[in-house]
Amino acid sequence: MIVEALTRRMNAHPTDSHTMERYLETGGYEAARGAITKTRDELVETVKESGVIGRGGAGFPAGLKWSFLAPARPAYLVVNGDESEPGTFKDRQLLERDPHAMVEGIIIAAVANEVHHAFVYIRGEYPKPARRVQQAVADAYAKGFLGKGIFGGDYDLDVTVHLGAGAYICGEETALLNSLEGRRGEPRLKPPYFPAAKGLYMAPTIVNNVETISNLPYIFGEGVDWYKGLGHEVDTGTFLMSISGHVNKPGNYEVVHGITWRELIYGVAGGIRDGKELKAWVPGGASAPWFVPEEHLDLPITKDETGKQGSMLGSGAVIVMDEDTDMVAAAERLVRFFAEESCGQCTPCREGTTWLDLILQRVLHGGGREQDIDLLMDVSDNISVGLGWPPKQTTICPLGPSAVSATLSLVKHFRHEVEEHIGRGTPVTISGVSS
Amino acid sequence: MVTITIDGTEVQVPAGELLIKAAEDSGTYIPRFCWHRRMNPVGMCRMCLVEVEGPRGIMLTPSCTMPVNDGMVVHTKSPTVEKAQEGVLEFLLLNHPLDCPVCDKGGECPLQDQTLSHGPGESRMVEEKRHYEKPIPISDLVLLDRERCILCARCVRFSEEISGDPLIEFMDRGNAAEVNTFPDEPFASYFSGNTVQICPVGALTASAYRFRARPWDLREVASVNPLTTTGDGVTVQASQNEVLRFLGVDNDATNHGWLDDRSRFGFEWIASPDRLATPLAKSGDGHTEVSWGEALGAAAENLSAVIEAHGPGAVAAIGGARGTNEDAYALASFMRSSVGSPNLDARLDDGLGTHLLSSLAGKGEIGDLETARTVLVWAADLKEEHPVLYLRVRRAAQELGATLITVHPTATGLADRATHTVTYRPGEGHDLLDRLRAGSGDLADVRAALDEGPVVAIVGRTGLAEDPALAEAVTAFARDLPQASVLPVVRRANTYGAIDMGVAPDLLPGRVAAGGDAGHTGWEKADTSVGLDTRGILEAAADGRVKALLLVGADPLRDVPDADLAARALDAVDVVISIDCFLTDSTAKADIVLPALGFTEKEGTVTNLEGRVMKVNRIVSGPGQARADWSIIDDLAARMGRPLGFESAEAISLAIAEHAPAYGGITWFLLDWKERDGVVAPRDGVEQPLQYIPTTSLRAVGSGGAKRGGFALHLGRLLYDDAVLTRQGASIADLAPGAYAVLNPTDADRIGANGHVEVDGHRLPLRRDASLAEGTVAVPFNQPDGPPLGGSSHVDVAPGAGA
Amino acid sequence: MSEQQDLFTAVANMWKGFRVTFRQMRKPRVTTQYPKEFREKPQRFHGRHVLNRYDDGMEKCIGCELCAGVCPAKCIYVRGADNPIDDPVSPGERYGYVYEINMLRCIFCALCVEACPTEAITMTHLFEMSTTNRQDAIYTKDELLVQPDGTPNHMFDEDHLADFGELAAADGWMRATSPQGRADFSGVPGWTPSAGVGLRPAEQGQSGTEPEGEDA
Amino acid sequence: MSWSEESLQRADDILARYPEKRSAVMPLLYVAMREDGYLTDDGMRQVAELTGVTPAQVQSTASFYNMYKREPVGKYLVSMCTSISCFLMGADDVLHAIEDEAGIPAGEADDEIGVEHAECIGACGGAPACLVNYELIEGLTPDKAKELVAWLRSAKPDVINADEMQALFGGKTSFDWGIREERGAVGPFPAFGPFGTADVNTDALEPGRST
Repeated sequence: MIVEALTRRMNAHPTDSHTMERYLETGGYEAARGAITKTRDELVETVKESGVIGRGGAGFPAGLKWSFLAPARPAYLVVNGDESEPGTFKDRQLLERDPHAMVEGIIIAAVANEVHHAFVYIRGEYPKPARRVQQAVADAYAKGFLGKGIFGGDYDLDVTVHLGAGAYICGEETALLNSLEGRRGEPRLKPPYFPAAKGLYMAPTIVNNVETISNLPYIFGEGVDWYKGLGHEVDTGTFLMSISGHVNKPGNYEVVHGITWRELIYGVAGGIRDGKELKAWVPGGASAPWFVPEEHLDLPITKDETGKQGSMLGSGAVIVMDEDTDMVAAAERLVRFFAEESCGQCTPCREGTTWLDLILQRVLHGGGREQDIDLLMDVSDNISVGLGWPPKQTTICPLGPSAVSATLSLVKHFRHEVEEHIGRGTPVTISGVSS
Repeated sequence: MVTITIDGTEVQVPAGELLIKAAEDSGTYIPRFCWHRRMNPVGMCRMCLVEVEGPRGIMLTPSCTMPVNDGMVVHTKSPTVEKAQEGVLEFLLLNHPLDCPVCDKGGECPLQDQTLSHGPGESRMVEEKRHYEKPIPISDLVLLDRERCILCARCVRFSEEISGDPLIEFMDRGNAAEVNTFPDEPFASYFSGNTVQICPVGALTASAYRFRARPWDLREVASVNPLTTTGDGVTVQASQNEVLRFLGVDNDATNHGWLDDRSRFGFEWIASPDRLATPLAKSGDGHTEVSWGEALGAAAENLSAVIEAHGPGAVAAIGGARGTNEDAYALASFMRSSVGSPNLDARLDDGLGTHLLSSLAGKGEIGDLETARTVLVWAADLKEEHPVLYLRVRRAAQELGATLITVHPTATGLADRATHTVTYRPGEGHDLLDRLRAGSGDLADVRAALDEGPVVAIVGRTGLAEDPALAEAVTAFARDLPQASVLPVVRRANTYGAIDMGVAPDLLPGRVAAGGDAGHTGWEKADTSVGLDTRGILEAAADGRVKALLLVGADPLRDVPDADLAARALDAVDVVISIDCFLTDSTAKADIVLPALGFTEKEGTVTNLEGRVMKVNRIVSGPGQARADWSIIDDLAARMGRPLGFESAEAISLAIAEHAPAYGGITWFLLDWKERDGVVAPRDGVEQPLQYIPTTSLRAVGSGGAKRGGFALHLGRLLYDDAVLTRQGASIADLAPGAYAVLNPTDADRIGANGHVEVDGHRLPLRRDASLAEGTVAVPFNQPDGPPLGGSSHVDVAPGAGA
Repeated sequence: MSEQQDLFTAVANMWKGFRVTFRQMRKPRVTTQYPKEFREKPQRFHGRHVLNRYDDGMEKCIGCELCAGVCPAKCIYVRGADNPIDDPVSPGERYGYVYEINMLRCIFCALCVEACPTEAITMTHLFEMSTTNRQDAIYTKDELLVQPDGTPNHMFDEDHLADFGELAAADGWMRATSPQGRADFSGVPGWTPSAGVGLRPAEQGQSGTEPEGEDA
Repeated sequence: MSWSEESLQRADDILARYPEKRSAVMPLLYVAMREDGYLTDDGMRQVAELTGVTPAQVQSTASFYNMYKREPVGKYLVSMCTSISCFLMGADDVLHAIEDEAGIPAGEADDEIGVEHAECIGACGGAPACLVNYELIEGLTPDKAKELVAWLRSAKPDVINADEMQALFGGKTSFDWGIREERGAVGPFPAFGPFGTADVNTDALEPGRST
């Protein structure tokens, strides 16, 4: 079920898909050239019609997002390349291997939203992808695709590539804007700071994921019908899914939604390594509640179905764990990530995630107590009120409430493992889990 | 107004108001740590979660970020809310040290209180708490204990949003986040004390109050800040008959709860060991302690002798602005009735005309800044002289979006928020005003902005070397701007009250022009002619025309810009009688020194720069035998055989209400019980006899000083200087930076100055400021070891010897 | 009602009224030759206060004024001060700089003992506190503070009266009262002044068992 | 306190890219790190001066992000990912191997090498992975990791090149690379256009800029 739309150029030209020459040769920048002749309404309508949903994790329709942009100008376009969710590495491939698709997408999105200055925010740990993008931007300037009067017309567009510095929370769009303004990457209050109304420099701002933007040249180049024909009836287009963990063939795969998890894990990803049994997997990035084979393996991968099962596809990162995995250790590692990446604004997230991590560490190191399971659940409840999915957001951003997913999944599906750890009562080593 | 339902009760609240504020104002207190009604919400602490019924069901929402909508149904005490509050408190307490017994906040701590009312019974955390180094001093006045910090961002927001000194910031991230300053960059804000007051835990504490008392042994009384003219509401707290703390009170009309650090920590002079406690009489080079009877008898005898020998006009009084209005009224009565001399002045040759200050027609109020579209500040640097007014102007520009124009010889503390920063060379103000009026050249934008009303103009002398007539001209110009509201400002506290009470050569109590034919009621036997102002008195004294000088809380040797003149005057007069709290340079020359009570030691009223009359109250008893000014003056008058017959301060206040027309109806009862924020005189329906309308034709009437050199002098004041009340406050005494000279870098290079310059022969450290006009030198007034430059408008500047 | 009945009632009533008296007559006399002899006082007797020290000689009082705040007779005056860093008087930042109790006002209710977060103030069996002037009835910190060996100061007018041997058994009850007021929490320090400082084991628990650390 | 001409020139270039000066704080902090090897107080003061904010605000921003190192981290910073995917594939063993070989516990540094554990670095498909001066190596094993550290200590490369390291010490990758790159990092900060590698000529970039 692997398809080639976004990835066809890089697959066909493994050594030079990132160059301007190759991009132009394979039909590059034609979509953008066509787009600048159209009106804002036409462009936004096309995107709406294509049904492309944001690939950043929240899954909000991109066209709808554009149509919310406040009329005030200047407005800004920010491409979110701060891909930091554990398990996710799809944007790295796009940035590294096909930067021109994103640049072309930026031109289309900018024209559609009457934006004259776009920013690409790339996470700090991605200097190589950032270099590729910077080169692509420079080449585009040289060709007159960016800068004053793009494509020989009278539309001006500047692109600034901005490198982050190591903060997962900057993937949250308002935190990203703060970061871009040179401040701490702390999410802003919504209301009143919806980016579409008060974003970068308090001006209307569109924030789109790299993959979303990279889809645009294909939508405008090949047509909406082609694009919609590719995908599942609701989740149109193709999706890059990053599969990692205990599978034989980890990597990024371009798939259409609607295939089952079994097909993905045992087909596309080549099954569990060393012929082991599948124990659980994370269906959509570190903040998604876990799936277990007996309940979920034959479910189709769609946004709706995953949501119904109390999880999410998110950024499309699948982390697979085999039978030998110590689930308490795995959960602790996920919780630790959120504890370290919490921005520190909201009390429940700042204090709660760290406490959860401390409790899990204590349990792992043999200091567990009987009441710790209840304590874990109650602390989780205090961070994510009601423990529902999607979590009720009582904090400024969703990081805190989604940080408890791993703990909840652990207690829900693998309570006996926690009890075992507690019962053991002596320190155990947490390394070498993969053996 | 919209209707919302809070816990089953329907209430009417203003549309668009934040839920937490609307609930509080209608009687439901929602617990909170980060939200503060004078700052923008951040929604960080999550303590104020409430349940709101909405289209998507009941949502748990922070009430500090939720504006009210019509028909909103809110639950603040449901089980879900209580569970959430308990959870948040448990999280906050995870790493909060339980050192409440030693913490200065213990007993008045919102975290303690809310833990008791909303928190969990006990901790479930068995892991070790986070530890940081215990209190680290982050400035001369403030200590930071990061273990106690709950990251509510109040201090961070205050410094960024309110005071504009973002020197304290969040550092690090997540669980390691803390507030801190940059290494070696102290939290040197003029407003740092406010962060101590609004800190909801004991993370920020004041060194002046550290371990001095616990909240439960403090008594407190409402009063008014005695060190500024803005009339800032304060709570004075004392224990064991010693004032220990000033807290800002949220007075909507004036200070919004804020105080500057000089006012907040400056109370220490009250308990200074140097306070005068017994009357003193001159004996040889020093003084000896005498009884009140001896002192007053000698004073009365001396004054009577001078009156007999040289006539009443040979007696003059300087000062009176440091006391209450009642003290000032007693002084004015004494001088004009008992002595019969019109020579009295509360100003120390540092201010503006008394008519302009007290009786300007159409004078504005501080509250006008809330609705102003344009704010013109042509006065001294507000940050240095009127810190709270500075905060209000800053708010107008930053939060309310007013266009701010500052006119000053240099860029001021408001420069970062000013839309237009106009600078000029001292002495060329009149030309600038002409160009501004015409809107010529680069001032066209400024002029256009001034045509956008409502305009609030804050007018004063930019420096002590400047022509006082300029402010009159600026006022005349500003009055004609659309919907203009003009505030003439001077620095010394209660100057407005003293002038209103007639401690002025050309005004009688209650804003009545002196010298007119209309007799002042109750003052039929008094001399109501126009007398000499402070400069005139000092000149007359130096010439031998004035023989007896009464100094009432005045130190002319330091406070009058022309220190030479003051020295000559004090040396020349026969009799100097001083009523003061301290033995100052001038008081040391007095024949008789009478110890006076200070603020917090007596009751009375004061008047702020708007003309707002406010009540000050007593909480401590004062040192030794010190007495209130009015009582001393009353006794003195009686011993001279010309009794005034004042029986108490309250009796004087009733006399004021009767005989001072503009103060009609303003009684202590009114201020104590009905108008706690004070009331602007005159009250509605009361007529103010003098309505002063300044004219622009006044030009070069007076002069800031003699032209003695090639550099125009800008003599501005700083917040911390060498004034006696600052000098006597242990915490703030060392904060005065000392004298220095500022030159434009071009000038500095031209004369080859480096490191130091000599200004009229006085060697001063050199600072460079490109915003200062060429050909100008700026020197702060009255700094420790500062040079006496006050008599000049122009000085000589030469490169200083050595680097 | 007959006269006989009246008489009977009168005698019966008289018997009732003298019942206590008659009963006492049968009991042995207990006059103690105080001050030559001392009577054993109840364990929870409220005598005069002492200010305690830690084993290392540091004062337990941190000058928090909670005792002064809770005192219904307002007889305690405390002032705290910054602990000298090089020669600390007590653990943590603050110590009791002034500590005075006016024994003329004290009602010996022991609320100060209940309020004390560090078990610094406790009560002894000492009750002989006669003085010859009012000033001497104000006990200062020097007088209240125990000696380095943990025994109370010998006040000049107590010396020939007090039974110091009795003290060892006396104030243990109060000293054992854990900060939280619950036996379960004995051994759990109620507060930590700063990292590492003052985190020493509390006194033996009310239940008489050794502190068990974090198990609560 | 003053920066080199080159750094000031880079600062000017960076400031020109943003509509508001404060936005340049983050890239300028990298310039400051390049100038001193790590982020010094003086470096932050210089950034504050260039962007017109207070040093406290600069430090506030700098301390929020993991990659601004306010303590020296040596010439080569080895950031071993120990997040979930790498953890599942044995990253903790690799980290211990690195610590053993370097003789430094994670979070510390000597003059040459700094070791830290990192949260997800986006190389989950090639787990376990690590960054040396933010240049990626995927498919590490404990033994290969030891060789890597030994190589850093002995070869002392001036420029850290990802392709070179991947060929020497790496294994499985997240996706096929194919595209070779000569450039690399010269210090413990990301090698990116305006503030990173020595061989990127920023003048050649963006010739038609209108801002």
